[in-house]
Amino acid sequence: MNGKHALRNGILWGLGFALMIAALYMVFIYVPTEKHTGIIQRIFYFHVPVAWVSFLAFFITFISSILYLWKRQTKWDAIACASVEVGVIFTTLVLITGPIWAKPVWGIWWTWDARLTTSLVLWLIYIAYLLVRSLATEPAKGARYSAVIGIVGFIDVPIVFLTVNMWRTQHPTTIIFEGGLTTPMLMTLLVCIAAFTVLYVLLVIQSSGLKTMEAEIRRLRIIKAE
Amino acid sequence: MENLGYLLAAYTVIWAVVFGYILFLQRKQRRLQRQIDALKGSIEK
Amino acid sequence: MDKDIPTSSTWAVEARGIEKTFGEMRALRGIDLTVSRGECLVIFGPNGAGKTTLLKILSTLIKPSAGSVRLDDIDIRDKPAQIRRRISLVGNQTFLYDNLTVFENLKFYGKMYDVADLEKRIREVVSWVQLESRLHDRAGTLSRGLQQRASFARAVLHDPSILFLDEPDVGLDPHASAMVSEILESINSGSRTVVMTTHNLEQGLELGDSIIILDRGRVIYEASRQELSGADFRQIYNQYTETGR
Amino acid sequence: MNKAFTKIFTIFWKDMLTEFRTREIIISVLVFALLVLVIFSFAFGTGADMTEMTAPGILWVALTFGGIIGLTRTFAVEKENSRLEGLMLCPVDRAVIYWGKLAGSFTFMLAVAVVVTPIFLALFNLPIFLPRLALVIVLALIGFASVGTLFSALAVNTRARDIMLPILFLPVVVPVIVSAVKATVTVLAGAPWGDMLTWLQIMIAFDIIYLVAATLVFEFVVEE
Repeated sequence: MNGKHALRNGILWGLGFALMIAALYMVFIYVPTEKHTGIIQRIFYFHVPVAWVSFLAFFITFISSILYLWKRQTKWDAIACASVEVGVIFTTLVLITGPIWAKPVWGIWWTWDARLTTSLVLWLIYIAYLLVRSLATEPAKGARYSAVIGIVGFIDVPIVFLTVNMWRTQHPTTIIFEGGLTTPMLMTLLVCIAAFTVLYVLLVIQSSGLKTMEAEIRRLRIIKAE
Repeated sequence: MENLGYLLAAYTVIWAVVFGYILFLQRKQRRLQRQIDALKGSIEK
Repeated sequence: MDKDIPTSSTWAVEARGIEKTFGEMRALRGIDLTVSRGECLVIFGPNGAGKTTLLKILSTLIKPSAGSVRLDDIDIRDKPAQIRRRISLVGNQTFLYDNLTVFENLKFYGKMYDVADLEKRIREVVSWVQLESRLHDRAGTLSRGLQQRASFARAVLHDPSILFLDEPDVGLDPHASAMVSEILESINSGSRTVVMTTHNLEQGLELGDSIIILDRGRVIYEASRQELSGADFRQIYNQYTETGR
Repeated sequence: MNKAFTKIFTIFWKDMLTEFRTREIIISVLVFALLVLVIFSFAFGTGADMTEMTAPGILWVALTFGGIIGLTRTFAVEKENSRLEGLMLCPVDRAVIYWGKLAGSFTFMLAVAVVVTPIFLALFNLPIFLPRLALVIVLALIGFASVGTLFSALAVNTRARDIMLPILFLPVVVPVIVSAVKATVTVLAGAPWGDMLTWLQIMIAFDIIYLVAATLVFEFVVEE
């Protein structure tokens, strides 16, 4: 880590911290309670940004995977893999907070709604991504194979979403936004999305940095073996 | 207010997992840094 | 088949700075080698020296981590299909399908290489390896030695100008080995360039126009046939591969 | 272009010929698919009301899991005796190898479906001759083969290769399975064409997208 990186990371951490505090303040104090579903609706302000980040993460993986296969620079592989790691963690959170939200509102834990089901399918695809990486016979092969999965897995997203939407149509948004999205609600949502996006960027920087360190260790081990 | 428990549960899970992950990354970073230092040290000798 | 070999370079095989790393293992650490057209290069070296990896890189099967390979003066990254048409590889695996007959195997590979007048060509190569009587037997029922001969037939089917042989007589009984030696002696005839690896010092010395010894991913010794005449190569080999071990 | 087709057919025919000799893929997949059919019928019952809802599901579970067994073999065969290296040495575009293997796995799955489906229809006392069902099966199996051939080549180079293929394959083909089941429901209910159009469209879109995508990325899976 050189000075420039340290400065950038410092600014990002500061920004992320400030945004998170602002988000917490807005969610719990600033924004008025929604009339129809009550206090539980406040899960919305974190559930939606977490879901957004998980899609963003897999999109970034898709782009980095293409760039890796094209340019063959390890940094793209490191970003793709780090992004999947963060994406899987956030998808897990979507799959946990979704039912916690659904239970008090609809009285059921799980609903086969398009968004939740797509998240579940994505979770399974990217778990497979991480498995292939760890089970590849050689790191270079693992990088190539996971890039392929990062590409063919992501183009499945719209098809899965469309299919599930046709299969079981149950739209939670109509229930949440019966009164429409008021300005304070929208402001709160946007701040939360910004906060989680910065958190995502920070986590990817941190995690891809570890991949670079692992590569460095491999390099040093080779030198040592000489 | 009866759903406060669910709300708290959801937030607790999110923060627990995120902090857990950050902690995991930092411990791993420290471990890898130690390995790098050890390797560099043994190469210089 | 296009036979027009560009003549701007005299090298049939030209490798520069070949490196290959598998994970934490450096299989090859900077290999430079050249083979003139029509010559035979023999690569010796102990197990794990990187011989097979080198042959796979030269024959386009593996991409090197660094360095470049030119075959018949074409960079193998530029026109892989054109390159593959000119080369062939006999490995210690035969690439044959056990449940197809020798004939069907040859027909399959012949079609993949667009061999003209295929059936006639199959008869030619089969008589060259003296396998006529077993032509319609399934490859899986053949002994290791016979399979290796079928593998040679497969390799020369499209009349490659460069042939890579990876320990062609490993695991063969003495009789089959002698048969393979005979084939090897005739394979280099004409303008065909051969690069082969072997453990068999006598055979390698007999066939090679030049030889190199590979150890732990490096060329540690190279000489032409003239330079070697009269020298005790076994002593040289042992001396080079055992120093520093 | 013409040459590419000849070579795709050459690879395809080589796989057919091998299979005629041993019948190891078709027979094992067929037995497995029939077993799934029977076991699931026991598990869910075959009452008239059950038939309408669960029968299509049972058929597609049988064809999906049978397909996985067949796809596992697609590249396992080439891995033995390093034959994949022999194929890779051939002066053909890597996409040609993909399409050749794809044609083979599609044909094997289709052959199994041709036997399993009438048996399934008979077991559930449904009409045997259903041309619309044939269309659904063909579209779904193209989807299976397009993704399955790519992942089969990928899985043979990992440790735990037998389990890797289903783990990769199943989540990606979720849209095909859902559409195939839904389309089969409409066929068996005798509903008009319009009702199954959506599902056919999804499968066609899936097939085209994955045939193109897999053709483009296949070389990155087989190169070393």
